[in-house]
Amino acid sequence: MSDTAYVQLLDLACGAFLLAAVLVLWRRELAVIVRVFALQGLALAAIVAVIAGHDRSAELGALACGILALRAGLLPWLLRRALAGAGPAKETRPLVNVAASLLGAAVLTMIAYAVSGPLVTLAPSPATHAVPVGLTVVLIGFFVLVTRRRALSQVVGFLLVDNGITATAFLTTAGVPLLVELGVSLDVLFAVLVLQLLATRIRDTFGDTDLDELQELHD
Amino acid sequence: MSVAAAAMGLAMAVAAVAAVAAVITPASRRQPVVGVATAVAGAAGLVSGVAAMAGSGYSVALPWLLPLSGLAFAIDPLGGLFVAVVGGVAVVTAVYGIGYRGHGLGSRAVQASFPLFIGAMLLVPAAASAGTFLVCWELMSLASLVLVVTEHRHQPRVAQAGLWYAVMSQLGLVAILIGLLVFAAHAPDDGFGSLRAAAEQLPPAARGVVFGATLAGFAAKAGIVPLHAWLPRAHPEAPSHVSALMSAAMVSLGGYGIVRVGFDLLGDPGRWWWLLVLALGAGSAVYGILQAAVHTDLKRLLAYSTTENMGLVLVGIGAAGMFASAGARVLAGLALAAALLHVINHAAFKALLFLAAGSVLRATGTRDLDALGGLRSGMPVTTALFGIGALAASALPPGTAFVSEWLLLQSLVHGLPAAGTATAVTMPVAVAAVALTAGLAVATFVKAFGVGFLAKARSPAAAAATESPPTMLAGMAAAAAACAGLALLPALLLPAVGHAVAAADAGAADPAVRSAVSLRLVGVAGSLSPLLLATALLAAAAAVLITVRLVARRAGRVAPLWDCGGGPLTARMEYTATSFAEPLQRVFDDVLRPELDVDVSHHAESRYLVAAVEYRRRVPDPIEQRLYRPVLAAVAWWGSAGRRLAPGSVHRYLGYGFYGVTALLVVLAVTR
Amino acid sequence: MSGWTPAGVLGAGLQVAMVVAGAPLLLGAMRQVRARLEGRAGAGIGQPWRDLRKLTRKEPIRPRGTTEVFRAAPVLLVATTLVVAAVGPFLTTSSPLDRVADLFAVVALLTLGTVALALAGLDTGTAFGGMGASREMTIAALVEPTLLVAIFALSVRVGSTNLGAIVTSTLHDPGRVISPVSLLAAVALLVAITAETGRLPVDNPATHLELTMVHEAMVLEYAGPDLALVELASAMRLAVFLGLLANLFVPWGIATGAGVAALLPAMVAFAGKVTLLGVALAAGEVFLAKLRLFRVPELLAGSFVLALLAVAASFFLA
Amino acid sequence: MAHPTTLLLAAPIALPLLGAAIYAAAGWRRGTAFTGAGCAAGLLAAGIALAVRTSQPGAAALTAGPLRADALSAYMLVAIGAVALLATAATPSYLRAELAAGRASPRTCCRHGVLVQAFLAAMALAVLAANLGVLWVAVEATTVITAFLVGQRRTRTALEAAWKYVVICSAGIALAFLGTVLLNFAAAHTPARPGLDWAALAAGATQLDPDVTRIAVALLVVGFGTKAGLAPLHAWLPDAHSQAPAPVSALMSGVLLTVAFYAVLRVKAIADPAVGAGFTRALLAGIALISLAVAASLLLAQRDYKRMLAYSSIEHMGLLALGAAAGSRLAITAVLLHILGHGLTKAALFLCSGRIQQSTGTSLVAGVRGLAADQPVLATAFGLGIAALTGFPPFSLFASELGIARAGFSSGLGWVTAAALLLVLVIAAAMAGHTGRMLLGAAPDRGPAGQPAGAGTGTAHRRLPAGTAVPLMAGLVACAALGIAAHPVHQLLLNAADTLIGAP
Repeated sequence: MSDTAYVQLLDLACGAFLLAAVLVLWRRELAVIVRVFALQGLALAAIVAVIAGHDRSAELGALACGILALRAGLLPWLLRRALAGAGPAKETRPLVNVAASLLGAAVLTMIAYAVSGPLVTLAPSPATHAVPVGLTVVLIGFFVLVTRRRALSQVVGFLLVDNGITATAFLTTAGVPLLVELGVSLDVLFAVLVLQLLATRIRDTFGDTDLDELQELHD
Repeated sequence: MSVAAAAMGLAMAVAAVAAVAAVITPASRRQPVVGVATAVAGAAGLVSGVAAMAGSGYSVALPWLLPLSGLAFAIDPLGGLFVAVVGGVAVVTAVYGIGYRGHGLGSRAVQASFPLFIGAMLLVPAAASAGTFLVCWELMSLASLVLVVTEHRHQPRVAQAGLWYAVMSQLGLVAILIGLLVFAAHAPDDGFGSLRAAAEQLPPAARGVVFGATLAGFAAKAGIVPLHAWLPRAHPEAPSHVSALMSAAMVSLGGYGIVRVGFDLLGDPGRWWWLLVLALGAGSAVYGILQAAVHTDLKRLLAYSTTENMGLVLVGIGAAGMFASAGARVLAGLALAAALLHVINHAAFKALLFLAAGSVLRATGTRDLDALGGLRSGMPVTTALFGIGALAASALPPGTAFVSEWLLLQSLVHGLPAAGTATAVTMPVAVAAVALTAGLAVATFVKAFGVGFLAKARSPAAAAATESPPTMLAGMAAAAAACAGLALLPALLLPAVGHAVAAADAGAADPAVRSAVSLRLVGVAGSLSPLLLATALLAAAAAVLITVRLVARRAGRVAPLWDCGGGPLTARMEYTATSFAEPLQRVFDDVLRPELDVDVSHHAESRYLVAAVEYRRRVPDPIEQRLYRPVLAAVAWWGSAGRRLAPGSVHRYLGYGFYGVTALLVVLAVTR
Repeated sequence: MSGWTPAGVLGAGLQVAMVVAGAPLLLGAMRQVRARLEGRAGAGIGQPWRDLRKLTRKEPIRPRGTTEVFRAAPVLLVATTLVVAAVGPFLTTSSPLDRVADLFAVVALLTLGTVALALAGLDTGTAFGGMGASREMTIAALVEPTLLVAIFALSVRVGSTNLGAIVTSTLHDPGRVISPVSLLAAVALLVAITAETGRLPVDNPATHLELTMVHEAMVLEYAGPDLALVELASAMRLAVFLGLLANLFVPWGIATGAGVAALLPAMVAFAGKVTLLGVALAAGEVFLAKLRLFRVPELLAGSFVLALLAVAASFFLA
Repeated sequence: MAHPTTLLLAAPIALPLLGAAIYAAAGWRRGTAFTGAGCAAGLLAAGIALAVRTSQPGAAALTAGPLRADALSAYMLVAIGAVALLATAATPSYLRAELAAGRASPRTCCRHGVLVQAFLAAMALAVLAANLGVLWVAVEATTVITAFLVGQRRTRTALEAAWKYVVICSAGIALAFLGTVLLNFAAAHTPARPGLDWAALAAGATQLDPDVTRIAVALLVVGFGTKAGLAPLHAWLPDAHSQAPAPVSALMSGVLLTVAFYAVLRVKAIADPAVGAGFTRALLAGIALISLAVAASLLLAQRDYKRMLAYSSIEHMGLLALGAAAGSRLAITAVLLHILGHGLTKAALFLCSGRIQQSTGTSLVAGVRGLAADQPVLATAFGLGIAALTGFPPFSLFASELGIARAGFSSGLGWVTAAALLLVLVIAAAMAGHTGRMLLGAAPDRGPAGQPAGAGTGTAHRRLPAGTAVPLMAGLVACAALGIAAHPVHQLLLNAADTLIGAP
């Protein structure tokens, strides 16, 4: 794979990765959000595949397939299963309206670029140049966690953060050691399982999963 | 193994045994066993203190105790004096405690913390490192807190008093901790030896912080205005022998702290600091006795009188500091000797007064002077002993406090030519403050004794009062003997006080030449012989009695009191404490700001016929109104505002994290 | 100056005798002067002695419900005044009890007498007794600062608060008498003494009107010999205070050396000065009306400021 | 790799897993009730053995595969073991009362046993991990495991607490993982290429690129700070602790917060040589002050005594952060002693509060009146615990707080320490006030069967069962003994501090 093709493919994948995060912020229907999240999993797998191709390492290729299976297949499936039982599939009015959220995303992108300055200067390579994308997705994920009311959109927010970190990991050092990567993925999977179970329990006891009503425990 | 070390070791061992015994022995025999054991511990402490004052010191280090800092003890005559005071008061209160059956006093926790309290207090003056001092100080606070809340089941006010006491003593501890640790930061380790060595090159700012913080902490413990609010709340609610122990011994350790840090460790913090100490002392003296003069609760009156006496001690210490920094070492020695002698005298008569108040409380169940009266018939011994205590406290000649106040006045009076204009202005004002305090003290204790004990009983409880059990009377008698001894033969004590003054390297070795009977001041013309005065008084009284017996030979008879023909006088017509103090309160009403409300209820038929007049008077503590109320209101507002920090919304909690992290990242990016 | 010199002992004895015998006469003289100025015939100088003799012959009364304090108060009152009379620098400066002759001690002893009487007033349990005691203690508490600061002013130049020392140093340096320090201190002490001994304008000794009486209210329950003792004591206190005031500021005529011969002229000088001062006081009282009790603090505050100025003057002008 | 060292290293993880297996298989019966306590005791014993092995000269650290034990991790194991022993020893009597009150079924008790043992295994793994990534995985595993423990009571508030706990902790820990990734990136560009291994990272820390390491360390401190209950993401702690069953709260406060802070200490050991001590000092001092301010603000008008204990944990973690900020050898030793002391006291106090909640039926301060008169032994334990928390002497918290304050003043953090001490004073006053209202006063009038007629529906009888009393008293006595003469632990403390400071 020639360098220019590698750079173009990598930028294409990172672009798609970032676009998916912004789309999660933009759309309000939960079903669409889950589909966009699956797309982002795909884009992430593409990033890893491109790097694997560039470095010609079979282990990275296998990891790309693993990520594809987990983040594009299993997790979206779990979310859809939780969504199926849910009542109105629409995100009620989020704490910060959509326009402000998008502006926020822009600001977060600038912050991510400013912060990842030293990262890029440490080892300037096409992959590290794309690191700010990873950081932006982390910050957008955190923003989704903070502003969306529905339980499931908070889970998607958490998964966005995790996708962003995994992307950063692969873009900087072609991934953390295999043992750690496995552990992290397992933890994320368990976390989503727990959150999904809790979400269904909340729907049974509180009627709907609007998290803003969960304010009985206060000082 | 010097005498002092052996005695202190014995005291600690016996205190520990007493604490263990308190937990083990059954309730019936618990109080006598613990009382005797604590008395022995107190006696050992007394011996150790006196030996230390006579010069037999010791220095022992226990690095394996108290992790990270280790314990170190060393005694010098200055520490010895306070150990002796604590020991003496402990003996008296322990003996008294044997027979004192208050509510909840027999419980294991209370009986165990009594010897621990005394043990901790004996160790405070012997501490030789900042860590040790703070440990013993905190143990003292913890044990005394448990003792203060002994009767919490029976009065809701006790829990409130306990809270005030806990918070104020913690405030004092934090101030002392900051002071000592800032000092220890400039020295290799926190031992007092290395602190003394590092004192010279302490930067002036640090020197100010150290003395300021420790002064605040120790003044809080000594009940000095404006940090005195806990004293009139905690002492009345504590069992009487505990409040005697706190008022006589624990409070004077505040004075010890100021002398130890100001003179011994820090060298000389500077004249303006000593002026502040003197001003605080004078202010507290006048304010304390003014409050005591108008209060009708007997133990609260004695608590405010403790603030007054500690104020006088601080006046002595402040004056000594000013003279020492101006170079007049003889006068400094005299002033400090006066302060230390007043600590001892105050310990004696305040212990006696509180124990007598406890005896009255046990017999009548009330502390309100308006409801007492006529106790002389039911409790003759307690009345006599309270009389001796009142005489001692009111600083009149054959009494105890007169000697130390005379010494204090001598040092202030002769201080004028010694130092510059600052002292020239403060000395007369200080003399005036001490004089006004003495005058008001006389009025206060005439009220306490006259209204409380003489005339007719104003309530059925007072009328039915019976004398206290013998052990309580023994405790009080011992305190009264100490008062009398200190009043008539102070000369025996002055050489020891001189050593303490020299140990604090403030003044001349021995401030007063003394023959067996009188004191003649060194380098300053002034002499007083309390013994000669007392014998002259007795001789004159005897002469008068004899002449009266010779001249008036007719037999006397008992007649009813003059009732202006308006029918028999009832007890309700007597002057109560409120009415006795009414003129004083009217003279000082802009300082005291009393709250008076008089509501007159008229007869239904006509407005001109009065059915009943109700007069209520409350004298709130003005400093509490102006200083503590706003602070407490601010803290309460902070508390209610704080609750909005955790409203329960998960988005708010995540928002804290999100904005925190983004802010941190921006800062990192900007400050590369 | 200390030690038991024969002249000192004799002097002290004579002092006590003079004060005990002379005080009622001084009181009689003052009442006589007052009567004469008010156009009355007056009862003669010896009247107080005649009253004392009458009272001692009466039956001692012990009111029901009072304690030993009530009976001991008059004895203690007289005893304290006797000690002050023996100690004070009235006839000789070398009194045997020199180690007790300290001005703070003298003032405190007299306050002890007042306290005894106040306790007796409270002990009766009647409204009059309580009222008298309460007012007496308030005034005593307010007088104390003036007395002590005035002493402070006197002792600054001398360097000691010992009575003998003050008097001898004033003798050696007569110029000091008319210095502002002494004048201010003298006025302050005069006001304090009128308050302490219960003379007009602070308290009217001649009346039994409950609105105004302070000293009389406390002794209302006394009768017979006890009343005699109280009357004698108040007369002696007046004499002692006037004697102190006289000798501290005008000490001429006092015997200083050890010689016995000097005592006679000293007695004459002492009697003359005290009588003169007493008569002047009595004459002054004719023109004064009693102040309301709550105006007295202002008077005492004024005298306190004078004493404070005396001290300031002694420092800045010395 | 000698066989015994791998066995010794694996034991602390294997034993709890064995316990979990036993509970899963045999369920919660009288016979199996105390296996949890047995496993915890085994963990403690393994910790002590490791401590002895690592304190011998020469054998500074034992490594076996992904696991590595040095003096610091041995000390942490001892701390975990001690607190775990207290909590699991009190669990049977606590669950017996829950079963009697019908708030739990044998199945939930069995799941409680399994999850607690899994939690202990994860914590042991975290402490023995040689690799920062494995540490992260272990800490995240605890979040997942304890989610159901927090929600065990199945009430609305327990569910809410569980959701907040999982979401906030996962978000916070994700930040730590980002920090780990960046640290791995910085490590990849050093000559030694240490990867995420603690020892190699600490050794090669001087070559790490300062700018990248700064960001990584900041994220790691804030991330692990979340699990340690430090400032920005602290809000899960009061909810989780007040809703979780008492033994679980004790474990969370004593073990979970401590292990998270252990991670912060390890990160500081790497950051100081790489970026200079100034950065972590400023960061930790700032976080400490904010945590103390938050704890003080929310304790003043607190109405729930379990939340009061939770906020006091935030306060003590703030104090640990202050000690870490000071950074001198005395400071780190004081911090480590404070970790053990706080763990023991807080475990005892949470067990007390669980018992009080069971006997009075309410967790409100206003609902509990005259406890000293009503249940003297429980009240004495609770009072002594609060006294220990507010820093009264016989307990080790006084010695460690004194050490932290001394280190703070002598390392140039004078003003910060003074401000912290004042905040600690406000907190002590608030807690004394609340405890005073609960303990003192006349005994409440009791119903005929000894049930409290108070606000809540108290189920447990007044007499304190031995099953709860013994662990309570053991915790407080251990803390007092530690405070009087920490002789045996002293040497271990110094070795652990030396591994952190990097002194020889």
